[in-house]
Order: sequence, then structure tokens, then C-alpha cells
Amino acid sequence: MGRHYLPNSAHRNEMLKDMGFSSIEDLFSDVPKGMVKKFNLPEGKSEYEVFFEMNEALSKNKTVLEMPSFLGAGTYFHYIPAHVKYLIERSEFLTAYTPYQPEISQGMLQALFEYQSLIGELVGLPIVNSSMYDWGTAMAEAALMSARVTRRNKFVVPRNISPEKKMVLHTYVFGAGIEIEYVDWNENGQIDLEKLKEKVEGAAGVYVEMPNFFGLIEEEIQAVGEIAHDAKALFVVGVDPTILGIVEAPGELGADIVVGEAAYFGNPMNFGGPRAGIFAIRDDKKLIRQMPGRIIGMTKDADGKRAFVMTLQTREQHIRRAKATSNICSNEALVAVAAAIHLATLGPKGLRELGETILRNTAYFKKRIGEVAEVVFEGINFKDVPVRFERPYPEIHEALLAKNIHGGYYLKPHFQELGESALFAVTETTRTEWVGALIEVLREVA
Amino acid sequence: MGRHYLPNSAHRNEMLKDMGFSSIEDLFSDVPKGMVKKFNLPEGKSEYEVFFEMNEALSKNKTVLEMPSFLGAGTYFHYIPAHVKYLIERSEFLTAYTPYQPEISQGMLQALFEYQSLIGELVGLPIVNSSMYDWGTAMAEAALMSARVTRRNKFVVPRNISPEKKMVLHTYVFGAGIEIEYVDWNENGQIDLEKLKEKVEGAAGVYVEMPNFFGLIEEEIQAVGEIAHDAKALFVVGVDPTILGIVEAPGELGADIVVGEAAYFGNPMNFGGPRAGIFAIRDDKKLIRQMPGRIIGMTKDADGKRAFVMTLQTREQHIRRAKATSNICSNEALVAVAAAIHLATLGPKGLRELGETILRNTAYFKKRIGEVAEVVFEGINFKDVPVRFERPYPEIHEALLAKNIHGGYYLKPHFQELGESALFAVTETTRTEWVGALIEVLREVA
Amino acid sequence: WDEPLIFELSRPGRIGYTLPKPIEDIEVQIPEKLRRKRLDLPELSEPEVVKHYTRLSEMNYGVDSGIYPLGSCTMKYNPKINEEVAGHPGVAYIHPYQDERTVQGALKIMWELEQWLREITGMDRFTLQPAAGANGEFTGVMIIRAYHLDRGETQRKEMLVPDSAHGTNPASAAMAGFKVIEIPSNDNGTVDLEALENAVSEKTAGLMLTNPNTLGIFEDEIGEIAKIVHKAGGLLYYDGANLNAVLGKIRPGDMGFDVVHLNLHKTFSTPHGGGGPGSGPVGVKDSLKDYLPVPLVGYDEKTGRYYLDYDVPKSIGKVKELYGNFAVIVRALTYLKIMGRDGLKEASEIAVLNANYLTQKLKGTRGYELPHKELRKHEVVFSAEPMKKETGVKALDIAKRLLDFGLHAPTIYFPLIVHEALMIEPTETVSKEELDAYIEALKRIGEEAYNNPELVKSAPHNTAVKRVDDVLAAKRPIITWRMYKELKERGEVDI
Amino acid sequence: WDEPLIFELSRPGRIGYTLPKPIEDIEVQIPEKLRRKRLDLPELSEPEVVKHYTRLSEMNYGVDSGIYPLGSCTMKYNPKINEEVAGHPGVAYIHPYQDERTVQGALKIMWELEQWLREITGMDRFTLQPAAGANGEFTGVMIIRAYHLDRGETQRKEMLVPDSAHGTNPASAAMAGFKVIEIPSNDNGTVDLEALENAVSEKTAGLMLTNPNTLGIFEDEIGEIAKIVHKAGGLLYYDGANLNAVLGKIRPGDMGFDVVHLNLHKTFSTPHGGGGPGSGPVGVKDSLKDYLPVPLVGYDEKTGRYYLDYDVPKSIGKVKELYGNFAVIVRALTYLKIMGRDGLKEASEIAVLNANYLTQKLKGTRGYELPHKELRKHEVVFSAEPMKKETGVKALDIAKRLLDFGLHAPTIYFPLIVHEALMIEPTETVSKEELDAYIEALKRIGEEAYNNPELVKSAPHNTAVKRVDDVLAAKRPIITWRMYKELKERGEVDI
Repeated sequence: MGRHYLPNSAHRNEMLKDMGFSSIEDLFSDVPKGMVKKFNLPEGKSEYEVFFEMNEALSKNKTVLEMPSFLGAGTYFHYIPAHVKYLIERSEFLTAYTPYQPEISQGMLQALFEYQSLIGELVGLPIVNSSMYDWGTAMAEAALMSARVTRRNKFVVPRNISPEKKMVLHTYVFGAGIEIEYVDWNENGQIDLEKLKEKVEGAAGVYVEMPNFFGLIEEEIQAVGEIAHDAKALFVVGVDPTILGIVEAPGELGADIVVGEAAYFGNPMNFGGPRAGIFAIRDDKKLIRQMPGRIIGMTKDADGKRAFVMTLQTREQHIRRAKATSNICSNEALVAVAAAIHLATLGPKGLRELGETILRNTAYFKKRIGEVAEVVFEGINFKDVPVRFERPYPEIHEALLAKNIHGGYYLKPHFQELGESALFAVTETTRTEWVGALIEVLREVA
Repeated sequence: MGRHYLPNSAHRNEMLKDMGFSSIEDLFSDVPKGMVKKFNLPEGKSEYEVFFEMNEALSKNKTVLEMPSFLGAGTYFHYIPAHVKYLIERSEFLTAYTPYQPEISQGMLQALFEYQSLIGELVGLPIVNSSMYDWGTAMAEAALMSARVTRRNKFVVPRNISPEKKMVLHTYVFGAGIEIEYVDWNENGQIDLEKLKEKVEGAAGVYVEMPNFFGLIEEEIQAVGEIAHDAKALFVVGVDPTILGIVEAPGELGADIVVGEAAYFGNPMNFGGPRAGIFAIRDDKKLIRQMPGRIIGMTKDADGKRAFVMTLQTREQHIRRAKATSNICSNEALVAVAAAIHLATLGPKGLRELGETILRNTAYFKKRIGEVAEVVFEGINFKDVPVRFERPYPEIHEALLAKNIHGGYYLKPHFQELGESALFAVTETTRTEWVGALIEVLREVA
Repeated sequence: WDEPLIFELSRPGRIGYTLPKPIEDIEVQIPEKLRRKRLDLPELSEPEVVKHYTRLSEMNYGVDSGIYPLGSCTMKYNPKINEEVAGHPGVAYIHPYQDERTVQGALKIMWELEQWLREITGMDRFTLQPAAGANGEFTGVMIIRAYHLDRGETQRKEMLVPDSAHGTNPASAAMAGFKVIEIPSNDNGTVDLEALENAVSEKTAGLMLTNPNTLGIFEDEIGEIAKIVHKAGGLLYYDGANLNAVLGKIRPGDMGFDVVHLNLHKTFSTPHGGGGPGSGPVGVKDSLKDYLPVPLVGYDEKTGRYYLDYDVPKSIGKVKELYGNFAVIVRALTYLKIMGRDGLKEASEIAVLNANYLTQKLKGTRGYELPHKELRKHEVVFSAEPMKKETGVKALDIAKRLLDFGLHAPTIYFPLIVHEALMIEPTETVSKEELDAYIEALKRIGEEAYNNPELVKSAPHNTAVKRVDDVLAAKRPIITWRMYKELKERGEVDI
Repeated sequence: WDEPLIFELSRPGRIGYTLPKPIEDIEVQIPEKLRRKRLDLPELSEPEVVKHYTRLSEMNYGVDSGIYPLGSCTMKYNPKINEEVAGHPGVAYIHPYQDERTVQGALKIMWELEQWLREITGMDRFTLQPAAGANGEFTGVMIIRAYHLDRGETQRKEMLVPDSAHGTNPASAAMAGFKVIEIPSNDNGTVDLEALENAVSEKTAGLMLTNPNTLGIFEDEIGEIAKIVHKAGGLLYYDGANLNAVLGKIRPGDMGFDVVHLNLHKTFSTPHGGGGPGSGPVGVKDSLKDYLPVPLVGYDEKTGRYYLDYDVPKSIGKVKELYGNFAVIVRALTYLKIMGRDGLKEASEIAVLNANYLTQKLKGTRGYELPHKELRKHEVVFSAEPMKKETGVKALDIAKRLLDFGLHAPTIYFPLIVHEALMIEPTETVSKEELDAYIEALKRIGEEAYNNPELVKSAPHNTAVKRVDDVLAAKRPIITWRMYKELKERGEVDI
């Protein structure tokens, strides 16, 4: 029952006596009578029993190592080099908290500074915070920040972003009374510039993704930025950072704010969490003052030696309280460090090769799936590919599952106009034989 | 192909030039012509591919977590608390080597000193080395040491020890020309004292195990010691240390040398290895000089501060070469540290409780298996229980396996006289439902 | 020692990665205008990456390094079994959109955790979606907002928050669109009932409270507080940051709370990760369950199947993508199963024992003052105001000097209502020896302050870096390598 | 810092363990005379155990801490993927006596590793049973012994071993019952052919050789050596300790060796664990395969099944229980698959490049002498004899002073044929910067020796403990807590 975690359990009476108390209940004498209750909970178990039970439950999950899967849609099976996991499990990183005492936390502070720096290089912007919860909340915070900066209350978003992100966005902006305006996609599945122009007036910010939810590279992303800037709106880019070895940095494409998912590096899928949201901005005082989240800065110690410290804290909730730029406190530091280690491991060459490999695997997949079904959009796909079937997709899904293959993400519930489509995804981890097996089954059932 | 491990791969030419060489081949110019060959080996793969392949292979192993197992016979499924594994995987322990430089290796040295100390308390002897390869080799080294100490060339061993250990013993003593004399067991499955007396004369040492291979507590172990000492032989006890919370320390029972398996603490089964042999002796100069293996001692540093260091090295191969007490160099340091951490976690109360729990589970198992088969020996069993069936055991084994249960270790190939017997084992990890399932199947097929 | 930045360790040509080859070498052209040009990432081999981050880790203090009594953060020991279980491939290698039939284990774990949390808090339904405490708070106040709106009470736009509250409380309320009304504390350090009475109105949406509060003091008039707020039509929100004090003994639901968030990383022993990931589940009474985020986890008793339930008609939507920090959830359930009913109760009792032991042993020490009531729960807040007045040594200096003894400092300057606050939360997993050493260190620093104040003011002396200049950091922020490089090139920085 | 012994941290009543309850509470009585009386193990809670060993680990230097150029030990980087794979439940949770059908994965891995090792060494069959290098040597010489005996050549009782050999070579030969004949080295540092010619006879069982030898010098007359030994009826044994120098380029089998042992922990990147576990597979030519230990691993091509093969008619038996250090075997195969043919070759080339770079950069430095040939393979042995003569600073002092710079010392005083030997093996996984820093440190120590010898002689100065007194340790051995306690009680020790 956990007493092995409680060294002083053996010294209760001794300590109580030493303090002049006679029982633990004395320490709860200020609790109103009847409020202390006996809980209806199971008794504690030994570590072995719990290990066995949890192992039994988790073994019931069918992992992608046991069942080829073509799911993507915002969560991807990337391979994490083993040393990344090993390093973030070192207890000095794992069990520390927010580095409030920089003198004994230089390791975590420097690691987070390096995370900020690596992301800064990747997205082409000089100011990066040390993480948000995930891409979705980072995007929502970007909407809030845009409204604060521009004092406008409209945020323009393309329809080709994920249902998850839309829902997060709506919840986050509700309190601030920001209106979300959606822009349709064109026949290529990319944001429709003409329709954007119609909606941009009075916008605090315009958001676009690279690649978008359909896995398509937004080829006119620079034009989107120009339209935003012409309307004095901030240009917010959401990015899958694994593409940034082959696609230009959003900062170079005119982005004022870049958000995205850092956990695609260094962190496994984990059934969807934890993640870590990227949040980066231009070096602009007006923007910095409104930025959410923890920021690590470089400074000196009393001897003039280089040191790192949390900085610009006057924006934050523990100081500004109701007037803070965000309520975020705990962020996703360890996830960010894992991403940093993975990025440092990849380096420029690795990141390029990763992008190229995924790009080629996606092209190969499109070619193969095109043999048995309809690829919905032309264009350049990265990871995700929407595929339309003649039969109801749930039937296809069942047929695949029966052959121990997990098909894609069913699009119809969220995008009626795409019909019986599903979003299939590949990455660098997709194995040749997986695609072969998929096509073989689809040939029979599609 | 592994270049990610080789930082200087990128600087080959630069470094060669700096040294005045023009190619790597210059560095191999002393190799006779034609000796350098192109190997017929597969090309290197990415970490992901190798991870996937190895995972695929290892997933084909059926673990005890997936299949209730009653195997023991020298290897047992004990539960290892998670922190043990975590701690020995810290790279400062994991990746270090033998602590030749004590000033920067105090951590490993102290941990090994603590291992020696914990084993010393357990077995009741003051001198313990920092590990042998396993119980079997430790026992064999004890035979060699006994011969060196007594200048005799016979070693007396009961027949109720494991076939593995017998084979190791024979190989080890061959060079020294030591004769192995076996003593039968009595009707209780324990060493036959009368037969021992007949064979003890001129023996360098007499060996006995607690418990013996049949899981039986050797109730007359003190008498064995007396018989050995009367014949001026050394008394060597082999012990499963997990019993030592409930059974008296062999040192207290008169043992001159204690060997055993340290890996039962802190280390999983690992298909049989690595292990770590316990080796402990009385504080006797004559014995110490003949002891094999690395020994860590407490001493002072130049400031008079407590420090630890490898000691008594003049017995060892790197100094004494052909005249060393053993050829052992690399031992099983990390296995020993894991055992120490587990032991420190158990403490006296935990070790007693572990012993009690196993003892009770064994008794329960005997009761239940007795319902469907014949328990071969009376007596007190610890973990292992020999069970005799009417049908050929391989048939029983097949029937159990078909129901996803792994039965015991077939005894007949090594102990013909026990008939269709198998050694079934339980530990603290045996789950009630496993026993239930076993008995249910046996009711049908036994 | 000094470890260079990873960028400074870079050497052209080195590689640290391996990747599988593409399945087929299909040429795909990114349009020229979108093609990546510069990419200044560092180039290192794997051994160098490993050495670098190993060294960085050794420059950091964690719970395994020693006592970490950061007030309000509940830095308890993180059992390694949590990590072992969370390391199962059935955690890392499952995709959130997998067919429910293929993730029954994951759903079962989420369902089971919810059952534990319900009983622990006295709430009726939980979402595990929030990523951290503040994310949970936002969820909770959004639910309160939705509840009032749903009932047509659009005027309820005021959220009451005591002056001793965590900064996240007002910040979360503000994010949800509430006006924050601060309620003062009385001399006991608890909510001033009269002020509360005066503050409530038909505009009141609710009160956010943590009990015991950030002073470590139990709000003994919680019954009255709840009555006042409920009578005014408001709801009671429980900030679970301090639940460790009453875990297994008292349930927020029984105190009258309607919404509660928990911090799995504080109370349920999952590691803090240097600032995250956390997990901040939110529980509500039945009356509020229709507003919870989607999806909830459901269990069909007939089929024995677990499922994701998107059928929450009045849901506030989502506060984070997907279903929450699953890897953290797994750890928390592991902990709960090991502790069980009695273990949880004992843990909170020992946490309270430890905090009071420290309180009793330190009180009366020259320079330190114990404001408010003596009896504390899981933490205690001392004031170093006397020391500051008499010697010039501030709470910050004491904190820095503690580092010299190899001890982590308490939380300082919080709660705001205590001057020169030292907020100490030992937790239940430290030993008496560690507590004694901590008390001894605080006493010794007190003596130093009176005998040799400069020693304390210039602390720390024995750490890897000396006192860090945070004013400089804010004045000329250097946030990334690219900023640093540029400033360096322009000669504007000498670090 | 100073960390107490775990026994000194014990407090009565604390517990650190949990155990499942017995299935049924059956009373079993151990006979009184066998019942355990005293048991003085320490009592600690889990957090204390974790803190203690975390601190101890931080007092230790590993490969991830920095360069570790311990000559003849091949302290290369240990890839973390090895650990990840070895952490699979399919390693830890399988029992060696499981039905072969349930451990096909394990057997396949052993079989596959054997195939790799065959091709790498040019041998025909391997046993993976030996637990370490010395255990492998013993296996190898026992096989040689069995071979001669089987042929009736009972007189072949002499094993030739060069004077530069590892101590394990003569020790293993002696354990197998051989008489060890030492063969001197010539001025080149290689085997003196004339002496060898004179030593061989009809009593010669074989020659144990490592190539390159412990000086890091390639035995360029290996062809001649093999001819001499074989002609005399002896067999050639290859000590694989130095295989890293020629891995993927040259095969012992092609050099004429009949038996070879490998060190998986040296050459194949499995971690050294502070002294073990290692793994020392032994390979033999076809003519010797009938003497290998049992069981071997077999593969039935028809059924696609792997199996344990006990049918080795003339087997020497067993040199260790069961099948070897499986968890180490798994790591080695992982490494081999990642490296592949070209990777192995490149690794050895870079290892040789690094050693020669260090040789070239250090040679000519005052105080250090480079005896024998200049061209080295994976390691180099310098002599500090001039420095000792001129300044009194010994190899030991240099080693200790290196620690002050945060660097691990080389192997010293080995091989025995070089006075004041410094045996440096950088391996292929260190960077040029690390090599440069090492060379710089050795040069600086040389200067210190001539300018301020006391500084070097009294080193180390910056380590957790100062120079450790090993003479005292041997004079009055304190080996365990119980010895220490007793001596302390008797006032015979003041530590």
C-alpha cells in the first residue's frame, strides 16, 4: 500500500511526540467534523501485481509494430532514435520541475534554450517559447495573441485544417469573443485565394498550414501572407516541422507567428499525448509583449559567465495574473527537450533526408493506391493522401482490419463533400511490404 | 552503416594529411599482401529497420507474462522492482569498465563494496568477491580453490545438484586433475550422510546445496559440514540466496566457502544470462590468498578520507599470470550492483517476507499438484518440487503447452531413477489463477 | 563545468542519424519558391549528442538528487515503476485514431483512472483531456461559463478568486472571458467571509478556491463559503494543486465543490519533466457533465467494450487535441493501484506530518516569522520579513544560500499576501533526516544573515554558476542561437 | 561529495519493498536449527535507495562522460539502441528451459549472431556460451587440449604465450592444465621468430596470440608464425581483445588461426557495466568443432526451426551454466546489423586512424618515448621512462593528473615489456577535438613534470577523492560492512 515510498511512516509517533501532538488526527483538527471519510477504493497492491495488470491491459492494444497502419491525420509514426528516449529518462531531466532556481538548473535551461534555438533555425524566426501543449492550443493562442496585438476580433482560417484543431480554436477564442471565419479550398485542395481576399478585411490574423490537413503543400502560401499583410492582419503559419528540411522556413515566407507540433520529433505517438506546441514569432517588441508561454534567455552570472534563465516573465500568469498573455504554467518541457535531441541528431542533412524520404514514400504510395482507388487531389503530398473509394469506407476498413491492416482516417464525417474518402498516411517508417499488403487487400475489396 | 557513431569519419582526409599519410591503406601497410579482404556480410541498416527486425524476432519468444510457466530448475521468475533496472541503466554505471582509476570510479567501487557487504550479511561471511560468472563457475572455482588450499585432488559433490553445474564443474577441474566424487541422496532426496562418510576421506572439499536441485531444504547440512571438517576438507555451501531470509546463514552453519547465484536478485531471467556467481569465504589468510576474482576494499585517500579501491590484486591474472588464482578478468559487476540494489530495497523484513511467501506458495503448490500427481519427495520445498506422472511427461508437456501453460523441467533424461518426473517451480510471482489453470489441465491429462 | 551550446559543438560533415531508404526513388520537385534554402542545424555524431545531453543532465537538480520542497508543486518521489509501465510499447506505438477494438487496453486504463478520480474527489464525471493544471482550470471555468449561459444567465461574468490564489486561477478565468474579482484573506489566512458576502451577486459565476490554500491552511469555513456562493447562484471551483494534503481523507465534492481539476504530476507522482508534461483532469458534478469536453470514455457493460463518447450535447468542445496526455495517465493509474485506499490516506497524512514537523521545528527561529495559523497541511509559508528588516537578507538570498548546501530552495515570494514568503512543501517522500538537515540549513542561514549577511547576499557560492542575472536577460533578450549569433557578430553581446 | 554506505543510511522500520501476498497462508516450519537468526540488512524506503544509487552513479566516469582510452579495453560508445532492443520483454522474461518452439526468436538471434561471427573471423563454428574474454580463452585452450588428447598426443602440454600477452592468456592456459612457455618479443615489438622456432616441439599444444598485439603493432610475420606452430603440430589461438583494429578487413582465419575468442563487450559495442557482464564467444575451424561446449544452436532449413544442439560427441562440456550472456548477445547482433559490412570496416579504419593520429601528434614530446615501430593499429603504447628518470614523475602520476582534466587515464604498466607504459586506445567513437584535448593534456602534464613535478606526483587534485591508498587497502583488507563494523568497534580502523 505504498509505504515503501514513505520513509517517515516508520517515525509517525516519534515525530508527533517531538512536535507535541499525540496523533495524526491532531493535525487535521481544523477540518469540520464529518468531512473526513473512508474512501471506497481498492486496497493497494504490490508493484509486481500492478505491473502484471497494467502489462496485461496494455498488451491488449494493437501496436503499429504488430499491425501495419496507414493512419496519420495529425499523428504520425516516426521512428525515435533510442538515445533520445534514454536521455530524457535521466532523472535529473525527468524529475525536475520548471527551472525556478537557475543556478542548479542550468542543464534543463540550456536544453530548452537549445530547443528554442533549433526551432528558431527550423522555422526561420528568432523568438521561440519553450513550448505550448500542442499544435492545436498553440494555434488557438496565436489567434488570441493576434487579436490582442491588432485589437481586432476576427481570425481567418482555411477549412482544410483538422477537425481537432478547429474545435480547440473555438473553445479557446470563445472567452475573448473572437469570430472564426473559414475559407474554402480550391479544386487543388489548397486555400482559395479569391475567397480569402473576400474575408480578410478586419482580420486580426490569417492562418494557413504547411502541409494542410490533406497532406498537400500549400503552393501559394506566400500569396496568403501578402493578402494578410495587405489587410494589416498577422500572418500565422502552422507547420509540420518534419517538412522543413525540404520546404522553406515559414519565417522566410513572411510569417509573423509560426505554430506547429514539436512532438513529431523525439516523441512517440502515445495515443495522442503528450505533445508540444511550437510557438515562434518575429523579433518585434509589440509581438514579444503579447507572446504566451515560458521563454528561456541567455544571460550572465555574477562572475560574468554565460548562464541561462527564464525571462520576460512579466507577461506570465504568476506575475500578471488576470492580465497575463496566457494562463499556461506547466508546459511540455521534456517533450521539447526530446524534440531538440532528435533534431540535433538529424542535423541539416538528416532533416533533408527525412523530408525527401517521406516525400518519395508518399509519392510511391499515391502511385500504388492510385491503382485501386481515386486520389482525391492533385498536388504534392507529404505524409497524408486523401483517397476516395466507391464502396462505403467503413466496409473497406473492416476488410482491412480483418487482414490485420489499419486503414486511414475516415474523412466523410467531417468533410461530407469528399464522399467515401479516407486520409491515408505514410512516413519514413512505412515498410514496403505494408504497402504491398494494403494494395493486395484493396484490390480484392475496393 | 554506422557512420553516425564515427565522428571522425568526416575528417579522414584532413587527419591523414595532418599526419603525413595519404590514405587509410598507409596505416595498414604492415599487413601482408592479400590478407585484407572484402567480407561477405549484409550491408548496414538504419536503426529503425534493425529495431523493427529485432523486435519482430523477440516478439516470437513467448514470455512468462504471456504464458504461465512452472519452470525453475536453477532459473526463476522473480519480480525485479523497476527502480533497480532504472538505476543500473544510468550510463555512469552501465558504460564504465573495471574501476582501474579509483579517484573517478568511487560510485562503482562503493556500489560493489556494498554488494560484497550485503552478500556478506546474507551468507554470514566477512570476505566476498565482487562476483564470478554464475553459480556454476563459482562452485567450480571453489573446487579448484579447495584443491589449492588443501593440496588434495578430490572434490565431493551430492548427486542432487543440477546437470548444468555438474558439467561446468567437470570442465573446470579437468586441467587441475581433480577427481569428482558423487554422493547419492537418501529416501528424502537429501544428501546421504552415510554414503558421504564413505567418500570423504582425502577430499579437498565437500559441497552441498541449500536448497538442493529438488528444491528440498537439506536438513542435515550442519552434519555435512562436520563430516567435511572431520576429514579436514573444506565445507563448501551452494545457496539460493533468496532463501536466506528464513534459513540460517551458511557461514553460521560452518561453511568455509559459500557460492551461489546473486542474479536471483535484481536481474531477470534473460534466457539464462547474464548471471553473477556469489563467492564468499571465512576471514583466513590461507583462504584469502587462494581466492579467485576481483575484491573491492575500503581504504583512505591522501586526505585521510574514506575511499574504495580494488585490492589484493596480487592473486590475479594481470599480475600473477600463469600462477593466478583464476583467469577471471571481466566479471559480472553490473549484475552484482543490480542484486545489491534489490537487496537494499528488500531489507531484512522484505527478505524474510520473500522467503516466507515462496515457502508458502511452494507448500500450496505441493498440496494442489498432489491432487493430480505424485510429489516425489517428502520434506520442505522451496521453489522447486519434483512431480511424478503416470504418463510419459512429454505427453503432459504437450497437453499443457496446447493450453498455453508451460510445465516443469523434465527430470528423466538426467535422473532416470525418478521415472516420468518433472521439476515444477513456483515463486512469489506465481499467480493463483496460474496454478488453477495448471491443475485443471492436469486433471484431464495426467 | 561549462558545456558549450550544441551549435558550438557542430563540425561540418558529421552525422548522427540513420534513416531507412525511400521505398522507391521517385523524384518529386518542390516548387523553386518554396524550396528550403538555408538550414543551420548543428552537425554531430550520436556519441557527441549523448555526451552533451548527459552532461547537461548532470547540471540539473531533480527529485532523485535530494529534497525538492518547492511549495505548491508537490515534488514527491516519482516511482520508477510508473516509467516502466509507461514504457510499454502499448503506450508509445498506438495511434489515437485506431479502431476502438484495437485500443481496448488504452481505453480501459482511461476509464479506470476516471473511476479512481471520481471516488477521490466525490465528482461524477471526468475528462482527462487537459494537458496541465492551467489547461484544466480553463476547462473548468469554461464549463461554468457554459452552464450559466445554458441557463440563460448571461450576466454571470464575475469569477471570484482569493488573493492567496495561484496566478493561473485569475488568468484562466480571464481567458474564459470572466471578470476577476479578488477576495481578501483574513488574519487566519483564510477567505474573509464578510468580503465574500459583499462580493457575491447575481453577476457571480463562481468562486475558485484551493483547500488547503496556498498558505497550507485548511479553509475551515468551507461549508459557509460554499453556502454563500451557491446561494448567490455561483458554482464552486476546486483548484487541485493542493489535493495532496487531504488525499484519501477528504473529498472536494463533500466540501461543496462543483468542479475540480487535479494535477496528475503533482498529486499522483508522475514526473514533472522540467516543467511538463503534466496532466490536469477535470471532474464535475452530474449537473455539469453535459458540458465536458469531447470525447469522454465510455464503458458498455453488456459488451464489455470501452469506447470514445462524442455524444456530449452541450460540450464546450476541446481544450487540447485528442484525449489528453495518455502517457501521464498511465503513470498515474499505476501509482493509484499501488497505493490503494490506505496508501493514499497515509501518503497525505505523512505529507502533513512532514510539513508540520518542519513548521514546529523552525518556528521561533530568529529572522523567520510564521504568519497566520500554526497548524498547516501539506505546506507552510514562513516570512523572512524580520530578517530582511534586520539584516537586509531577503527571501531570494536565503533561497540562493540553500543551494550552497545542495538543497533545493522553496517557492519564494508566493503567495503574494506574505512578504518575503518562503513556501515550503516537503511532501511525504522525504525522510526525517532530510527534514532535519533542511531545518538546520535554514537556521544556519539565519545565523549567517545576522553575523555575515554578505555571505548570504552573494550566494550561491558552490554551484556550477553564480547568481544568475535575470535583469540583464529581460533587458536584452537572447532567446535563440540565431539571435545570439547576430548580436555577437554586431559586437553587442560579450557572453 | 561524500555518500554514506547504504548500511549507514538505514533506519529501523523503513521499508522499500512490496511483495504479493502468499496464495494461501499455509504455515511451514523451518527446523529450529536451520532457522535464520540475525539478518543485518539495511532498512530504507525506495526514494532513499534511488537517491543513494543515483548519487553513486554521479560519482562514476563512464563512456558517456568523456574519452575513455583505456588500452586493450576498447571503450567505444555503446549505442542506446542496443539497450532499447535488449529491454524487450522477449529478452528478460524468457526461461532458458522453455520449449524450443516458444523461444524461436531467441534461438534465431543466437544463430544469426553466429553467422556474422563466422564471416568476421573466418571460423566455421561458434559457441556463444563463455561469459567473458577469459572464460572464452579457457574454452579455447580446453578445446585445444581436447583436440590433442583425442589424437592421442598426450604430451602436448605446453602453451606458448608471448611476453606482451594479456595476463589472462597464461592464466587460462594454466587453468586448462598447460605449462606456459613465454616467447620474447623482438625490437619491433613483435614475436621473435627465432625464439619461437626454438620453443616449439612435440610438446607444443599451441600458441596464444593477439594480432595486432597489445602494443598495437600488427604481427606482420603472422604467416611465418602460423607455419612454425602448425608445422610443430600446434594450434594457433587468437585472442580477440584487439580485433577492433582489423574488424571487417582481416580475418583471424585467414591469418592461420584455428581458434578465436571475441569480446562482444569490446568489439561489438555492448556496455562494460563497470566490469561486466561481457560475453566471449569462441569460434573454431571445422577440425575442432566437435569439441565445442554444448549446446550449440542449430537451424533446420527444412522446417525453418532453430534448436539447441546437444549432439557434440567430443564436447569439452560446459564452461558456464546455460547458453551464455544472452542479453549481451542481443546487443551485439543489433550493433552488427546497423554497422553492416562497410560500417565494420570503417569503424576499424577510424579506430586505427585515431590511434595513429594520437601517436603522431604526441611522439617527440619531451618525457614520452615511443618504443618499437611507429605504425600502430587501434592503440599505442608510449613509455614515460624518460620522464621518470628526469623528473621522478611516473606513469601512475601522469594517469592521476589526467583525471584532473576530466579525462580518463590510459591503461598503465601494461604490457609488461614496456617500462612506465601508457597504453592508449582512443577507439573510433571519439572526435578529433577529444583527441586534440587529450594530446594537449599529455603535453601539458609533460611540461608540468619538468617544471613542477610535485603537482603531478600529488595528483589528482580536482576529483571527488584524492589519490587512493591501495597499499593500506591490501595491508589491512576491509572487504565488507561486517568486517568494517567489527574493526571499528575494536578501534582498529579510523576510516
